[in-house]
Amino acid sequence: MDLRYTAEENTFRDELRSFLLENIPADLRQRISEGHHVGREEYITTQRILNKAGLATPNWPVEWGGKDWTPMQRFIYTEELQANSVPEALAFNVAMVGPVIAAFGTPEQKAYYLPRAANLDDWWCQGFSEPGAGSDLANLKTRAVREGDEYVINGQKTWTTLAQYATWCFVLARTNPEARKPQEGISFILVDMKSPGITVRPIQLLDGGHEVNEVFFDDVRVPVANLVGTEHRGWDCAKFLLSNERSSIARVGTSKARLRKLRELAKIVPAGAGSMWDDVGFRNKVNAVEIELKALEMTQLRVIAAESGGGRAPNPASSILKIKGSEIQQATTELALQLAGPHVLPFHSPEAEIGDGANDLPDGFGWADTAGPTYFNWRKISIYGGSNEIQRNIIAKMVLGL
Amino acid sequence: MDLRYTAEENTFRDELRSFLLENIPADLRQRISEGHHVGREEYITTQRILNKAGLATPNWPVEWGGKDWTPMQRFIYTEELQANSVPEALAFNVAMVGPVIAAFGTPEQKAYYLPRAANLDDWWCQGFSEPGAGSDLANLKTRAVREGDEYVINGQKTWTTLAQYATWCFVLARTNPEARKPQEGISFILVDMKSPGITVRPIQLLDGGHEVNEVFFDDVRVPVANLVGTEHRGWDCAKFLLSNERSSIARVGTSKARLRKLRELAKIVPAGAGSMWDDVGFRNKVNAVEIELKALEMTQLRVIAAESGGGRAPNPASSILKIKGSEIQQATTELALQLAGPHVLPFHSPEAEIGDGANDLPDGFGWADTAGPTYFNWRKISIYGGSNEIQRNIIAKMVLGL
Amino acid sequence: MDFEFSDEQRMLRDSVEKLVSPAYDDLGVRTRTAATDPGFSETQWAKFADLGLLGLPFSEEDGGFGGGTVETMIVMEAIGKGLALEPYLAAIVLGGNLVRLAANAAQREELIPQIGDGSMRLAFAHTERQARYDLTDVATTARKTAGGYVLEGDKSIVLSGDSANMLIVSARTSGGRRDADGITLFLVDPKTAGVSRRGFPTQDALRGAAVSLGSVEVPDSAVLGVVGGASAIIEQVSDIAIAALAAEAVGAMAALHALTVEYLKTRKQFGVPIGSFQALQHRAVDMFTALEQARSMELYAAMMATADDRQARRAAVSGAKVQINHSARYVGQQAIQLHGGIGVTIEYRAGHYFRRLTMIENLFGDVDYHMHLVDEAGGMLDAA
Amino acid sequence: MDFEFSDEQRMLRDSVEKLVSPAYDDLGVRTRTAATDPGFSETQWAKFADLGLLGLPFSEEDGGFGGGTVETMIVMEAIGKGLALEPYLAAIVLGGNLVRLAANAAQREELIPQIGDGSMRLAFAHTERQARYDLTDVATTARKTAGGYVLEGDKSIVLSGDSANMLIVSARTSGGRRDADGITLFLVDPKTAGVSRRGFPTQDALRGAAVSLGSVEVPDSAVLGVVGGASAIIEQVSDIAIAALAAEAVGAMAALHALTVEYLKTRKQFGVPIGSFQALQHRAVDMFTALEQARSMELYAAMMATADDRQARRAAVSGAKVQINHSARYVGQQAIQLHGGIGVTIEYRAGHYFRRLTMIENLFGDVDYHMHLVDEAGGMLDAA
Repeated sequence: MDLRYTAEENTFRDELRSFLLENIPADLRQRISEGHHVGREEYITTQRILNKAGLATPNWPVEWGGKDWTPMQRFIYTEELQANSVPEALAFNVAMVGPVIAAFGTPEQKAYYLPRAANLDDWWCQGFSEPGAGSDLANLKTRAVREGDEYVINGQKTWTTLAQYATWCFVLARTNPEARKPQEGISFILVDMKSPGITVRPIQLLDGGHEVNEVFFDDVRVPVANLVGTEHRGWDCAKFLLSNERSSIARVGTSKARLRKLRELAKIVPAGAGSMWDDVGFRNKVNAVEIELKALEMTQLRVIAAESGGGRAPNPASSILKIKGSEIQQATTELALQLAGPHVLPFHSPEAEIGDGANDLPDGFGWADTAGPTYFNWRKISIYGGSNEIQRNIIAKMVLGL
Repeated sequence: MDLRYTAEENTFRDELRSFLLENIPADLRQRISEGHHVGREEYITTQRILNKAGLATPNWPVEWGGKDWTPMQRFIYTEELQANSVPEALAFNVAMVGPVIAAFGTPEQKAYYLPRAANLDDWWCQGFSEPGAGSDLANLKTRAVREGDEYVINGQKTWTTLAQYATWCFVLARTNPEARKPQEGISFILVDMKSPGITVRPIQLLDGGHEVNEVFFDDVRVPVANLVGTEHRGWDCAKFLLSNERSSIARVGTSKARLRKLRELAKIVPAGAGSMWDDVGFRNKVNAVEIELKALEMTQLRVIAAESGGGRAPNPASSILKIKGSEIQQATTELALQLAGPHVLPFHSPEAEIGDGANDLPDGFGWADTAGPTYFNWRKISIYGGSNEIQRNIIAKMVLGL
Repeated sequence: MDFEFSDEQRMLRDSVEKLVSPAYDDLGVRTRTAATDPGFSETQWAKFADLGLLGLPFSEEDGGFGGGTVETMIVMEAIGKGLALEPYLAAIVLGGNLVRLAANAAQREELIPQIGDGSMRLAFAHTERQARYDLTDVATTARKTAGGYVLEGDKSIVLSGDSANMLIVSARTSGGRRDADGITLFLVDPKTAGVSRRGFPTQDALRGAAVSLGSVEVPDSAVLGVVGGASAIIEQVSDIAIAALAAEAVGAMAALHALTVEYLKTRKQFGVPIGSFQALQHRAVDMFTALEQARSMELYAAMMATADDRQARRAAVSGAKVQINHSARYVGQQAIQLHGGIGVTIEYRAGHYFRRLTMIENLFGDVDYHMHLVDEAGGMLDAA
Repeated sequence: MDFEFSDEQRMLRDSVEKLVSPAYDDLGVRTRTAATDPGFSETQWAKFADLGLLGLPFSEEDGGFGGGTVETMIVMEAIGKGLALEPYLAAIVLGGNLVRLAANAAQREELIPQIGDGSMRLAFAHTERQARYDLTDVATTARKTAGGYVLEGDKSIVLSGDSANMLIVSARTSGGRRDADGITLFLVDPKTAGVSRRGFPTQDALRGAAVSLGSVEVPDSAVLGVVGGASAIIEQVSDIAIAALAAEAVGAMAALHALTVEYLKTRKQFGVPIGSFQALQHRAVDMFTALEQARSMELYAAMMATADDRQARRAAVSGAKVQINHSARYVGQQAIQLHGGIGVTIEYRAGHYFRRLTMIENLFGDVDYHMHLVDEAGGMLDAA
């Protein structure tokens, strides 16, 4: 047992970090570090820089631009992006549709879609969730009826993240209503967002931001060539996709970056005769979160080691990572809320550019605009992707056998 | 609306307090305030002093030595006893069997048992709980079979508090096994603990103290004259008894006394160059509990006001009082645990006399030997009398309609 | 001890609820109203005046309603429950009580009728960037001139300050930045030369303003109260405001909790209402307990907010704010969590309560600030 | 990074568990053993020796096992799981490591064989009443005489000090009561004139002693390590002990959690196992999460407890103790709560784990103490 990073792992981290600091624009990283939303352009800029260096899609098969990395290297990669406030490559392209196409797609589909997804030439969104259905994909309502060499899609998707920017959508739709089991008879279909009959309605979140949408499909015609994998077997693609969505679930790097920022800010936020950082009570709160985070980081590493065939991991620990990870991320937003004090009040749109905030005055309260919105917005972290209550149900059943 | 105590209420409190301070031995109150168990002699001494002054049984009918007090006066009475570390009159006598006999008993039973119970000439214990049954009285196993003018009782009771001192036991036993509903066919019977066939087995608790027992009934013969109320209708007595057991459930006065003591002790417990009270972190913890306690006190007063026909009480709020009251009492034991530091370690029997503690050294750590035992012992507060989980079930159903 | 409302108080509660509850029942109406200046309904404000609510704090001799903290509590609970946009806290609870406590006879005679009929809307320009929650941290200066004063400084967070037509400005006539002595209150018409305001919406869809004072000249008659002696009045009014916010928070929490329980009963998963899941039931119970504990401290704060014993008042009001903040955070967060996805959208009512509760936490002192004051006051055991 | 045990470590784990697990499986045996002097099983202690566990910290050149913090972790986890009564923490983790780090060649040659074969049981007489958790707060004095020292003072909590046949006593040869410099370690035979011990059982059925030193004369050869320079070694050994306690706590928590889950599956209420109630399921899950977080910090502490970078070591070990204490309290309290009545009786195993975990919380620094050290060390972000 040796819990230190190997020399190779450290070199890997150092090289990656210096690449990011040299190549990703500093002002962009600054904005993210201050809690602003990642804008469309920022996604594109970052991902193309990463892709140019072959760093956008490490999780893909090598022949399609992936890296033959160890789970530890992948963890370091994600953590470095997060810890340096570099937006991760768009998950819908890189973590979701890419791997599915690489695994289930035809040679033509791979050749056409994968390079464009890697370079964010196409912007993908996820057509899974539906009103009422929650995360329960099995009782999917959206229909795709085969007519000649086309599918005609009707239905509604919701919580579709950044659909307003999307040029393509990967949709789960029911192609065989007569299937014996509800999850049978579903197909995985690629839909051009420019197709007639698609309407995108924004859903505004508590922070006033536009991040998720409802997407309506009204007689949308899609060539059968856009089917991925076998017809009626889309469930296999979905399961495969969801199983890929784990390694960075704890978002340790993100929380590290936020805590670093909080320490910086506390030193410039005036309080009494000095700064908030002079208040041992506040420092203790920051330190307490850092301790939890260190424990979570070690838990994450144990899971990775287990994936690499090593030791003593809780299983399936990813539910713990989800629960603790969300609690810690949310704790950092509560610390920012306290730091901002009364200056948390002024609101301006999270999409607005830096510099125009009502709060954005020379004496360093510019960041305070994001304290409230981020606190509000991040409540979602313990809700989406299977709420923390669902995660507890999973652990109770799978791990404790209750 | 006027949330101040009336002049009458304040006078009532002041007179009561000075009576207690003048008449209850100071060393006894001191021992209790340091967290020691109330011993047999201490119960008897206190209750007889109270009874002599007509203050042992205020909740009883006036003709049997009760007081015609308002709910507010009863609250002040209990709180003053608790706040001044005066042991309350033995609940089994005063809060439980007494009211039942006064309500359901024959004139002979009242005349014989009530004065003796008031003066603690008889020491009563409660024969309700049975192994396995938990708080669910309906599936009671203990049998009482009528033979001529006797009942023959067989069965086992458990968690019987202070049965080792008891001279009498009020027992719920099944007299009609054929009853249609399980809670029917139960009778409320008074049993002399000296009767042949009774065995008392101590159950030692986490603090090493002997406080509860198992009581075995092996062909115990009891005169039918000891039946209280109607045969087979003991359930009515039990329901009546349990409904009386509420007004001091939050134990606000007890927590006040403990917090006062903690403040005193913190000032004499050395830490660094000064005392624990110099540590603002510790003071904040004490203050935080005091805030919760103040809120609980107001909630308790609202309930009392509602009982007196007043305003805006949560209903049934007594479950809240139980939950919050236990959390706060337990919080005070955690504060004592922290205060004791490494000197919490030495153990000596909670029944031991003051002065012989391993910890009992001139420099003021004498109290520390109760810190651990009280912390361990008081875990029971959130368990007995319907665990806090049960209380939450009750509120969910009764108050929220879930 | 008596927890009963008087008949007058019951009548007040009923009429306020009849006025406030329906107004923003429709979130669309609320959002549109909030988005158009002045950010609330002037018609509704006129109705507040008709009910006499705008004269609530003033004595009957001064033509007011003669109401106290309990009456204010009744109004603010309804405002919290109804998500009202009207600037009652800023104009009446803060502005009105400052006038009541500081103004001389002539000023009362001039101001109170206008406040009461709604034509004068006050805002309290006090908080400065460096001050955080410290009521005596005032860097804005007032330099004496012949016949008046010149005000210089910046006020960063002025509640409802964007549309107020009269400002009460705190400024230093003597002493150092954080001294209790030397603070003076001034009546300042925002149209006065040198006053510039930048209004902003707040996170909870209300309004505020940052106010800059550049060589603002005011006459001696603008002084409100004793020169250099305002801090005791500011602390008193802040305590009244905390009691009022406690009531608004309880109104909001009660509505949010009811909304959540209702959702648990109606929303189905796996074919059963999610309210049948014990873990969610117990969460709803803990929310209820937090709500009732907050309600108890709301009453306690109303009782103590104007108590003469300064130390008892300090512990009581600060202790109440701590409880309110803890309860508001727990009830707010759990309400969103139990609602799931719909809870985090602005199209649903729960989130609006959550946002308001969160801002209330950060007004007039957070938990750490008031824990410090409770400590200074020697804890809660000896508080009445 | 490698979380795998080596083959040797796996063998060690298996043999230790085979030795420790069955020993006090029967609570009756444990209670009787604890009640009769020396409060543990000397036969069992001899088996510890046979396995080489008593020589674990010492280098192979010195005739030891050459084990490090990971090997200690393995032993202590088994001890925690098995509720072992043997004084391994006091005699080997504390005593052994003090000898390893401070003793000169001659002392090592004399002591290590006796420690390893079990004939010498060390105890560390350090904690004093006023010191609380401050390792450098030593009032006991050592006055230099011709050829030796005279020790004066009181040690209030000496773990397993009642039956130890050799004490390592910290005393001040120079400096003020709380100075880091000026502390010296002495080997003191408890039979020396002037040494008086009062042994006591501890809350967790282990043993301790209060030791008084009244003009105790010891020769120069009794000095362990550098005169006046012991505090760095004391801090190092305390960190090793914290890592060891973390392992014992994890062993105890794992066993207690397993016991609780088992109880939830078997105990029935209203005709169904109580483990079918979601609120209790989620509690058991939160216990599991607390356990796994503690396990992670147990490993982290084992990795960092002997790190050269003092600041990184400080943050890591203190951070680990904070996590261990939080997890121990939550897992312990919830285990009792979920067991209900039987949980609070001494006749059931759960309560014994709970008591031990509670005492571990109060050994070598509580949460507040270590939070202070983490703060001094600048937090955890930059820790390796």
